Amino acid sequence: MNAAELKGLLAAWAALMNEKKEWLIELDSVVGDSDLGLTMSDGFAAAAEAVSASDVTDVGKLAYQAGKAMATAVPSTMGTLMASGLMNAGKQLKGQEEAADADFFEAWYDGVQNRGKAQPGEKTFLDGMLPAVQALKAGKTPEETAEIAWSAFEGTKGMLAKHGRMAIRGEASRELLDPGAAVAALLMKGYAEYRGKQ
Amino acid sequence: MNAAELKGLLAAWAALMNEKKEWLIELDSVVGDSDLGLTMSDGFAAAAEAVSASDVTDVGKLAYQAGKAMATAVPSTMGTLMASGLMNAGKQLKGQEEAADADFFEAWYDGVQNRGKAQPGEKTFLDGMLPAVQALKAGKTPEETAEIAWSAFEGTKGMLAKHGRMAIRGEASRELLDPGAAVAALLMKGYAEYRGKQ
Amino acid sequence: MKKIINTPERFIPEMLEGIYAAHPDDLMCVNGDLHCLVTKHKQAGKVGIATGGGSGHLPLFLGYVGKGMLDGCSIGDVFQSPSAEQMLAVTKEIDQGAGVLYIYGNYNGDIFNFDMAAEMADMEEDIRVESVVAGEDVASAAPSAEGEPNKRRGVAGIFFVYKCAGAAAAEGRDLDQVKAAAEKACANVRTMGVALSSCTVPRVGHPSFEIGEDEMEIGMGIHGEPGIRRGKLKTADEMTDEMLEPILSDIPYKAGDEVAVLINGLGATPLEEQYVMFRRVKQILDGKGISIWHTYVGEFATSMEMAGASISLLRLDDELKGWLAAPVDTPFFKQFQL
Amino acid sequence: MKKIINTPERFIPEMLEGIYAAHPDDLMCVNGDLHCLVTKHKQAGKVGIATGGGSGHLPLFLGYVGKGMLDGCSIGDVFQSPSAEQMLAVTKEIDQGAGVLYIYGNYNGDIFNFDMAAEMADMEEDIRVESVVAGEDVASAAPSAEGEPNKRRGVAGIFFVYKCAGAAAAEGRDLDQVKAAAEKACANVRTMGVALSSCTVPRVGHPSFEIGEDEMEIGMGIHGEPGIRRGKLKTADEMTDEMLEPILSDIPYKAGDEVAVLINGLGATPLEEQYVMFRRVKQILDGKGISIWHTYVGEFATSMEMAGASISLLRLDDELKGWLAAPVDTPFFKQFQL
Ligand SMILES: Nc1ncnc2c1ncn2[C@@H]1O[C@H](COP(=O)(O)OP(=O)(O)O)[C@@H](O)[C@H]1O
Ligand SMILES: Nc1ncnc2c1ncn2[C@@H]1O[C@H](COP(=O)(O)OP(=O)(O)O)[C@@H](O)[C@H]1O
Ligand SMILES: [Mg+2]
Ligand SMILES: [Mg+2]
Ligand SMILES: [Mg+2]
Ligand SMILES: [Mg+2]
Repeated sequence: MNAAELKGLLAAWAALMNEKKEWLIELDSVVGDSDLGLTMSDGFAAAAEAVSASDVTDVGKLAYQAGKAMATAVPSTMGTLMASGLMNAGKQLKGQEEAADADFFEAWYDGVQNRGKAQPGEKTFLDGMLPAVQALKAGKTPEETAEIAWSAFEGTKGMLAKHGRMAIRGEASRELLDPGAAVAALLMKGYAEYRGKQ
Repeated sequence: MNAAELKGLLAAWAALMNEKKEWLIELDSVVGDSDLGLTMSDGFAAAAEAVSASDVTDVGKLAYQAGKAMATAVPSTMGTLMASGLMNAGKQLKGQEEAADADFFEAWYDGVQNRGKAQPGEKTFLDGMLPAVQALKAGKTPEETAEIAWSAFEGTKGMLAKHGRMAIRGEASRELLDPGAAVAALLMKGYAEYRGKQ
Repeated sequence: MKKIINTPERFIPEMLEGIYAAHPDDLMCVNGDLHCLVTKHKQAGKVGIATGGGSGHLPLFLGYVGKGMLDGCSIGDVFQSPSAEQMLAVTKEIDQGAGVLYIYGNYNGDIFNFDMAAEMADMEEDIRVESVVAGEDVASAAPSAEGEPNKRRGVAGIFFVYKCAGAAAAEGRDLDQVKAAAEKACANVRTMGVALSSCTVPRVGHPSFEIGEDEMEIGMGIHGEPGIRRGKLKTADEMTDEMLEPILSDIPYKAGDEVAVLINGLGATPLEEQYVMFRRVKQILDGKGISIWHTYVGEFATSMEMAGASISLLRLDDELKGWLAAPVDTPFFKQFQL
Repeated sequence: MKKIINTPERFIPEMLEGIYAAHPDDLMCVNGDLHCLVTKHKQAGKVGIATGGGSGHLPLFLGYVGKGMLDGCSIGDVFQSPSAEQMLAVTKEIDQGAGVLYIYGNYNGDIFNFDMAAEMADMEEDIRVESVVAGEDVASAAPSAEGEPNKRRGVAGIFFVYKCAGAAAAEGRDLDQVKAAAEKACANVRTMGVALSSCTVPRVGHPSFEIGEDEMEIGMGIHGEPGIRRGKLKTADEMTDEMLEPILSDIPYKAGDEVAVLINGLGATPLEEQYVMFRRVKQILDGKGISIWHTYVGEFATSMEMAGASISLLRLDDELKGWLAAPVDTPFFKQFQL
């Protein structure tokens, strides 16, 4: 992944989050405050916009800038977590003009995990993202990875929520899909589509 | 009127106000806060109770005591006005063991007028009471006086209210009967019945 | 009726028990009657100031009893006057030989009882009492002609009257001067309110009036007395414009004048909304060259859980500014020297 | 939705414009961003204290910025965290070289953003930042095991945390000591609330939750988070009993202990009712031999126009009493030396 590709990816994610806005709102409305569709479409739009005209070639610097823009635009739970992911990717990849996709997403995952202190299995974004990162590390294609992320998102049904508003539901949370994991699935879907079009 | 008769009268009024409680509430509820039935029955009960066991023979002192008891028991508009009437009768008749009925009710009227600063024709208690006081002064019987007071009460329909809650209605107040004037009519009715029974 | 109460009958006595229990160093009652509340901080030789009125308006009336403001308050049942005897008990307790000033709102029951109490204080106790009746709600009546009695209701603006008289008394002024301070505040304060919802008197058990889900009433009184106009709920700016205009045209204002502003929440309206309203007041006054010397925002005179707010303006001169600036310390209202 | 607003989108910016306009001598914003609010009264060399959180809780959070309490506050949209960048701007503005303490409530969004801001302050600005997260709502989770993160929501009790840390900072203590003061307050404060009606987030336009005309919810959070039990509306005494019991059993209390009590109105509940509730708190504490050293009653942390109240108890020792007693002067909260 180079700087141009990262810009393209961010633009693709912004478009996808905008397209799936109502779906995310719907998912978040079941237990949350229904803002996830808005924060994700606004957040990725801000991130894409912030770097679109940049001529920085350092992938790390670019990711960091995109993350900061997202943090400023959407200080919600997921907004801040996604920003933390991008900013950590920025820190880890700083100085590189070309980075492995797997490293980029792993750093993203670590940034989110570090910020949110959740563990896999606690029904969060991490549960959609971790299997995807592992798949990429293991050499799966973007296409395959996206399918894995989607199944992982669907697999959050059954998990007991330990974080955020859903945790208040206790055992009743098990029957629900996690909206944050849906964002992980969308990230991978957007990534696969972007790579597929190249 | 001597002390014993004043005690008897107060007891008669207390009984009558209690009997007419719902009717007064009904009248007051049209524009007021519906408390008139309660304040008048509680107020006259307190006044009668305060002097019932007294062996004071000074009509004035007795009226004053009754008035103070009413003031303490029911500090509403009409409660305080009726108390002021009784207390002024007390001041005017102080030192007498026997007073003319007309003087007693005139002093009552003056006490109310002085406290409330209303003028006749402004749709208040005064409009029920003034014709009665004038009738007694002119030598009419208690029976005749009570009928005059009742007609005067009915005559408040048509008047424009200038005091209390009803005044807020402006011109719309004309079509209503004044609850305070109803109390004046009841006072005279109770008085006539008491004298009739003697 | 959704209230945190035990029974409607016990509402006011229990509220009062709570108040004395919460502020034992500052407040006490007279002769065991909870309805007669006085400050524990006596200032020898000071003119005493008493107020009183119905319950349901906290922090009005009793909340202004304390250092720098009032000395005592008699407390009635919800929206009902206390009795003259209770007022007299407070009067006797707070008199320091310099006489007592009554300051209260322009309502029939209160007037009759305070007048009776003043007579009793004079006749039975030889205490000199003067009275100032606050009535500044421009929506409630036209301005009274010279010599005519003021027909206007007293609402939140009475806060300024307490504040100025309280400061004058704390300075050691005599009864006539303290009365003059209160009258000066009355002459310069005007108020207008808006109600968005009703309150419920606990003993009555249903709302005092009906108002539609999309309606407001401009000029409504703090017991639900009808206002000037009922209409569709407007924006904050439109409401404020409609409230401020009659206030500004009731006494002559000119560019360069200074005012104190009081935005008062009626009970259920959040502080956030009160500040939105103040923002517009500031814009309008800026436009007219009237400068705001000090601003109070919050609940100063409520109607239990009524939604709505009122705006009061006090036109200032140096003397009024001096009184406003003085410190106050009551359990319900505190101000450091401005 | 009956609110005094212009449009839902302009609600918070206009509220903030109103606040700066009302208190121009005390408050200012940073870099023209209304959401970054700081005191104008800097105290050289003092540890800076910042808070922040969503709007809709006035006087929480920004209302505690002023002399003797906090130095700055970043302000989010209704019930939404402000951004880390805004927190950083406040941090930079209030740092006097002695470092900055963040005190805020235990909510996901706030935690993530404050943590990010603390990292930025350290990395980008070389400002030492420490954080204390208040979470004292006993209804929201079981007490956390040793070493486990606290899962409880922060509600009105954060007032005591601000008060103690603010006093310690004003005394000139260093960052570690001010943090220790805040932590000590956190360790000793517990809260429980009851909601009688919902509030409405302006942009959402309908009530946040449904609750029957004769229902209450014990333990509900200040954004409408579910509580412990929904049931028929009970008497004030029964409600209070049900709220106080879990507070008193959460940390060990014994006869002779001293506490400060905070009765907090959620928005639409009149002061009168809050005092009825306090009366019962006093009875219960008297019965257990726990003495009340100081009482606060009023609105300290609201949910806009939600009806309901919360009770917070702070268990005291001499050090905490000293901090509580110190004077405070902010536009929203004032206290003379106790
Ligand atoms: N500690 C955490 N770590 C990772 N993801 C989390 C964490 N807490 C919550 N989330 C994710 O955030 C999602 C909700 O995000 P969002 O709607 O922005 O929350 P809110 O509106 O409550 O601020 C959840 O579905 C969950 O996947
Ligand atoms: N100034 C006054 N002088 C004489 N009577 C008055 C005066 N003001 C009001 N009233 C009488 O009081 C009556 C209402 O009494 P009440 O129900 O006790 O009033 P409230 O409940 O408003 O205190 C009116 O019907 C009127 O007759
Ligand atoms: Mg959400
Ligand atoms: Mg959110
Ligand atoms: Mg009545
Ligand atoms: Mg009445």
